[in-house]
Amino acid sequence: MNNDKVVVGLTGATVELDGRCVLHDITFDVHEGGFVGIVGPNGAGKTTLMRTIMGLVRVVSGRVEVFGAPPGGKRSEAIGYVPQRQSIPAEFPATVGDVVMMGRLRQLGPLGFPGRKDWQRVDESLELVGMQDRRSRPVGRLSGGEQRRVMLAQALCASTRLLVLDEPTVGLDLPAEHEFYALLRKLIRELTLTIVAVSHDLVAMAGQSDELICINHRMHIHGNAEDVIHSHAIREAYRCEFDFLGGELAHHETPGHQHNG
Amino acid sequence: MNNDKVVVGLTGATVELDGRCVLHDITFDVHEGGFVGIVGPNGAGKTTLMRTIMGLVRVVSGRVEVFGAPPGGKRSEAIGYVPQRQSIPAEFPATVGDVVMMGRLRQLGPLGFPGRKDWQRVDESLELVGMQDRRSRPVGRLSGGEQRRVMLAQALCASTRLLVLDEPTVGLDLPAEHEFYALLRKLIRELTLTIVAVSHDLVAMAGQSDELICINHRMHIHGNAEDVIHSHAIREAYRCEFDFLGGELAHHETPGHQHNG
Amino acid sequence: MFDFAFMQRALAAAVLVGLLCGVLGFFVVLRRLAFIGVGISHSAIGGVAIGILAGWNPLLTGAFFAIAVALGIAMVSQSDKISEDTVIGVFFSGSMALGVVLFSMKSGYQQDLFSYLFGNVLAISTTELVALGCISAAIMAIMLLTFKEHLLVAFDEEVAAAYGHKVLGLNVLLLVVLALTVVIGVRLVGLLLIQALLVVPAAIAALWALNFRWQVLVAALVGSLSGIVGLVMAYQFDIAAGGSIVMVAVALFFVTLVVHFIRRHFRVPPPVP
Amino acid sequence: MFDFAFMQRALAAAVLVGLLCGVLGFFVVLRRLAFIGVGISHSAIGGVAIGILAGWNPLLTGAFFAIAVALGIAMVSQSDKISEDTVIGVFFSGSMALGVVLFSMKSGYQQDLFSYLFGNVLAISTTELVALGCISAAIMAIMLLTFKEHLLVAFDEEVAAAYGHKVLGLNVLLLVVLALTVVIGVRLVGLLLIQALLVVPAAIAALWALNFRWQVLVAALVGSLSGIVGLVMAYQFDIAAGGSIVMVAVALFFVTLVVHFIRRHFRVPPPVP
Amino acid sequence: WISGTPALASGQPLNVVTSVIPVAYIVSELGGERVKVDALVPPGASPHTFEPVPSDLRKLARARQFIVIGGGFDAWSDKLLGAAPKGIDTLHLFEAPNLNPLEGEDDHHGEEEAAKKEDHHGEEKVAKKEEDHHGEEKVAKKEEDHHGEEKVAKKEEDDHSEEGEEFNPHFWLDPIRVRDVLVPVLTERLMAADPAGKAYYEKRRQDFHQRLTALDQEIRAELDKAKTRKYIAFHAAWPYFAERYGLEKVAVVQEFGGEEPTPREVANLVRDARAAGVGAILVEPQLNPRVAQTIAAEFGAGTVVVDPVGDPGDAARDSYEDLMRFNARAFGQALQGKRN
Ligand SMILES: Nc1ncnc2c1ncn2[C@@H]1O[C@H](COP(=O)(O)OP(=O)(O)OP(=O)(O)O)[C@@H](O)[C@H]1O
Ligand SMILES: Nc1ncnc2c1ncn2[C@@H]1O[C@H](COP(=O)(O)OP(=O)(O)OP(=O)(O)O)[C@@H](O)[C@H]1O
Ligand SMILES: [Mg+2]
Ligand SMILES: [Mg+2]
Ligand SMILES: [Zn+2]
Repeated sequence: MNNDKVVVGLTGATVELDGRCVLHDITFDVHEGGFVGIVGPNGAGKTTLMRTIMGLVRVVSGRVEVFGAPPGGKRSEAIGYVPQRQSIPAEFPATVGDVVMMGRLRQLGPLGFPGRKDWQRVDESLELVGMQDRRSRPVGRLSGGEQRRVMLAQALCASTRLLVLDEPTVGLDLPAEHEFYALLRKLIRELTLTIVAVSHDLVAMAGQSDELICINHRMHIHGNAEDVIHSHAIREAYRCEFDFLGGELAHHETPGHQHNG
Repeated sequence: MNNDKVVVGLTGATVELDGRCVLHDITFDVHEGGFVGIVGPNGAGKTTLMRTIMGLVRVVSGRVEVFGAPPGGKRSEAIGYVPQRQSIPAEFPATVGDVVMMGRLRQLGPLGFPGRKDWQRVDESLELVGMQDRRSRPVGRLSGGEQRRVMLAQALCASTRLLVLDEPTVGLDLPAEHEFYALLRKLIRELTLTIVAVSHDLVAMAGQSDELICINHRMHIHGNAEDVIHSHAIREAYRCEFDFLGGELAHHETPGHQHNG
Repeated sequence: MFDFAFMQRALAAAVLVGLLCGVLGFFVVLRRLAFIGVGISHSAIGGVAIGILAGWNPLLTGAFFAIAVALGIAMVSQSDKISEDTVIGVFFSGSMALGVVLFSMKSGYQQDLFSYLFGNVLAISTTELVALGCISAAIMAIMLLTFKEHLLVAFDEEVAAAYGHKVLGLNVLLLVVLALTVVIGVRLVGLLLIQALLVVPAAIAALWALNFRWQVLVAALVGSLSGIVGLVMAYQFDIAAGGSIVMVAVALFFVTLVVHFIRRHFRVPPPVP
Repeated sequence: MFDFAFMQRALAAAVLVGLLCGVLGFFVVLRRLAFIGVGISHSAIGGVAIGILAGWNPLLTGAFFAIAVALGIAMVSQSDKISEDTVIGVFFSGSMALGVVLFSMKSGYQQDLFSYLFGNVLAISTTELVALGCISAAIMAIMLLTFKEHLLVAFDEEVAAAYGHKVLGLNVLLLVVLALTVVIGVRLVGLLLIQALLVVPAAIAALWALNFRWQVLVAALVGSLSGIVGLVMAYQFDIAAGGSIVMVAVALFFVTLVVHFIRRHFRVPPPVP
Repeated sequence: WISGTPALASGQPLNVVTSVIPVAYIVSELGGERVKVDALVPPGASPHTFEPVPSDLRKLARARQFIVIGGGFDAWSDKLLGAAPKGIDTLHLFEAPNLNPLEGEDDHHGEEEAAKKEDHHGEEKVAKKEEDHHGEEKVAKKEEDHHGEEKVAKKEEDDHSEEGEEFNPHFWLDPIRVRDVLVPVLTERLMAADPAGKAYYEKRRQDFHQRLTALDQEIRAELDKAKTRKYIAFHAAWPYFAERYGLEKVAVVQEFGGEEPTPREVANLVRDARAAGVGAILVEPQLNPRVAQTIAAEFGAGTVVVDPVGDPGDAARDSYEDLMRFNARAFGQALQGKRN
């Protein structure tokens, strides 16, 4: 599934926010067609990592490259992005279709008028997330999960080469979540799409992704999903014990248990 | 665990938003010390149901009673509430402790100055969600999951009689989620707290709650969690097939599959 | 009534300004910049005072100052610590104070600083009308070309930046275009008209909760319609023209509000999805 | 310098207004109401015109009108279709237009409508000072008693309503208190001073990103300090007092901005957690 | 209590503050070296941007005499007066006997009100005399009530303020009214404040009286050369001047500075101007001429600058006589009619 082309590459990336070191010396590569899951406890810096890849925060040291160039540059390729926090104003005057189309703005012609092909793409994206019948509803009036799906469709509309997803399935109902993962697998297979995704659902992530990276400010482990989930390093990152038996997870406090102090 | 006192009672509640019928003829009671889970697909009206219980939307027909009175009334008792959508402005000038204290405002004296006891309560709430060491951090600068915990602590600080939780564990990491459910169980046991909670995590909900209610605009089923999860009604509400085997869930599309059209 | 050349010009100017402000007003209301008109026009006062003291053309220095202030607003509000309206408020206060202080240092009898800036829709000359037309056309073209980008920025700055749009650049563009419209418009047709037409028609459109295409269209139509009806009424009832135009727009706003209220409480389904 | 009675009174008024506006300004900046000062004061124009035409006291009708407008703003912006600033903008335009139209119907030589409303910090009389003191104290007391509730509403209206707070009531209270402060303050110390002190000190405080307790304190201190320094400078350099006070506050704002920028880019840890 | 004013220390000039420049011009003609006169507030300044500087207030604080137009015209000085020390002696020119202020431009307000006003003034004079015995405080209070902005809704005050708002304050633009009404009142006031200079003031009064008579003749001569008697002013500053020299107002662009004209007014103005063959609209340096220029262009005319107020910084307008000569020349130019 993986080939040698590096789509996202971080080398010793260190990020500070407000004088606080949030990410320290993060190094990993994502290869074309790869699906890398990022896990870690709350406040570990996962969102900050995604924002670094999108060029929304700068590293204070180290290097970040996306498609071989620093992110956020002029001619950088379109990346599909689903941010973690998203609150759509209840009165935003656009339909679901319009919002999904916004993901494609940079690919439109100079006058910015979407053609038939573009609308077709929007329809496809909406269908992939099961929202084709909501296309002309005002986006602000959707339920939380529905809005989440719209943002996914927007990301899919923006790029079929690289998706950066920050807790993409949060708020989705169970069938939708399963369909979404099935969709990602299909896209990776058919389009050699590359995916970096954050999730708290360790079980789902382990089942879906090729590689898992566990961080808590610094990288604790990077490797095959199965290995990671049973490694000691993940316990260290979360500072507690897991028990993955038959997909069920039991949680035992370790002595001196404390979250990412 | 249940006794006969009805804490939340809905009788034929029907809600319209923007001329669209979102909830139709919802009837159920929540007894003191009960833990009722609400499930349903995206856009089913779960959030609307929670907002109805909190008195934030009015029913067009039917009746809603909380502690024997219509919600939102003058002397209605404090209810802990965690809304689904919450975006805390990044620059909101209050610490985590201040925000948690805001849940207790109505219980403070006429001058609104919190006493030692109130701060103690805040500390307790924060400890319950594992955020005691973040108490004096500005709330806008927390990660998504950390903010979620703060809102939980606020709800716990507001009331120890009734909590209304809209996807409370979304964005929490696994240990935090488990601790949170353990906490709820403890509160129900010790304080006869009553809980109404929405979640997409059918497995967790079935494991934690006494009763499950499955809605998709109207009520599809209400009963014992085990029964509900294996009933035909839940498949009907979601319009697809589930397969709960060992906690894992497989999803098969049924012919004519379509989400809550 | 329209056989007077000044009435013809006033009509043309009102319709033009109504169209232009309708389009820009959509973003003004969406981005909560309702006081950009008052803010920018009053900010020009500092520049006017400098111009008078230095013996330059106060109109030019005022306009430069206003555009510099717009750039400053875009820069300062980039840090998300304080919102755009607060930054506008600070610049507004600062520029006015500068104007007042500089002016208090000059002795002798002077025109009021504001009189340099304020115009009247009845007093527009043919040259000015042509200039207004050209500038309106240029601004409309710019805004229509970058409309979707501006909409995305209004939707979510973070997502816009992630998709590689120059958020700062777009914000600068919007504020400079607004500043230009305000300084020129205030000079030609008066503050009251510009400020009102930037807010009221777009607010009416927002009340209908329509898609942005309809909102822009409704705002532009309401703006120019108010211009026509207001001018006719001003002539008929012998009242001030600018005030009359604004009153028509505000009356439409309250009618919309009542309709909106009735629709809500008697649950008539909305007209447009 | 302070042996002149007018300077003593100006000093007292500036400090009082600085304190009051600092406290209220915190909410003005937090809730994005930066133009409430300009909006409310100009909205009073409609009332002034009615007063003059009806032969009533224009000041009283103006003040009533301003408070009615504040109530209207609270009511209309309750529907979340349009934001508060837009509603203020509509009322601002409507009232000004009403004033202009009514006034154009009256013939004969008239004062400028605004001159009824605007005052000056150097011209405050002892009675007015006492009145200002009493009203400031009352408003401060009200705001401090309901401070936390207002903060919760600013944090999240939905959560506030869920916890049983009367969100509409609190919004009405805030706007009416602001309207009172503005109409009285503008009359006594002038629009420039009130508008600036409602925004600039609170914006400075917000730039420090402090806890709300510190923000309110810093805003109140910066407000009154600007008053003292500004007055001394006005006397020393013989420049307009209101302008000078505002200039001091705005200068402090830019100093803060530079410090903020340096701190960001050279990563000095923040002073207060 | 005027007589109670303490005598001047020798060698120190009498400090007089006036609200507007032209009154200061007149006072300085009368006071000469014995009086130091300052004008305080430029009328027409927008309350948005006008602010006095501390030295203005200092002047007011040191002044013995404060001379304002009154009647709500110089609202700014009224407001400042509230801050002035209580001992200051204020003169409201608009209450001067025999002033016969014109009732705005509005004819149908008629004599009824004029009569009312006379009554009212009569009353007030009596009241003033009484007050002499009751000391300063009551006077100050009374004055403030009347003309300050704190118009307590007393019946009498209402009555007064309403009428006050309608009179036209530009009576200084008629040299004969100045000679016969203002000069005596002002001289009397100076004499009362500075009894030691009585003879000095009397001499200057007589001198100025003669010069004003000559000025009147000069203006008359200038205007007699004009082709028409019809003029269009920018704002309603010239009714006294017009009445004196037999001019006829066609229209004004703005009733007062800053007011927005209605379309009908502009249309009528254009129509009347065409019919009357008016060649120029009079504009004023204190008001933005743009509206007038556009309207003048509408009927093919130009604009001519007149100045109702004066400017101490401009040698052509730095005394009352120069100012009036400047205006007479400007009117003469404007009344040449249309050059066809
Ligand atoms: N303000 C509103 N006006 C009109 N329709 C609305 C409004 N809010 C929600 N809706 C619609 O009502 C339905 C129910 O919304 P609700 O938010 O209650 O769903 P939900 O069950 O909470 O979904 P989710 O699981 O995605 O959060 C949805 O179809 C949504 O589009
Ligand atoms: N703008 C900011 N300024 C200062 N600190 C910040 C800022 N944003 C986030 N942080 C801090 O940086 C750390 C990492 O935040 P981040 O949002 O990346 O966490 P996360 O791993 O995404 O957590 P979660 O799972 O809860 O979403 C947290 O401790 C947070 O408090
Ligand atoms: Mg995150
Ligand atoms: Mg929901
Ligand atoms: Zn203004």
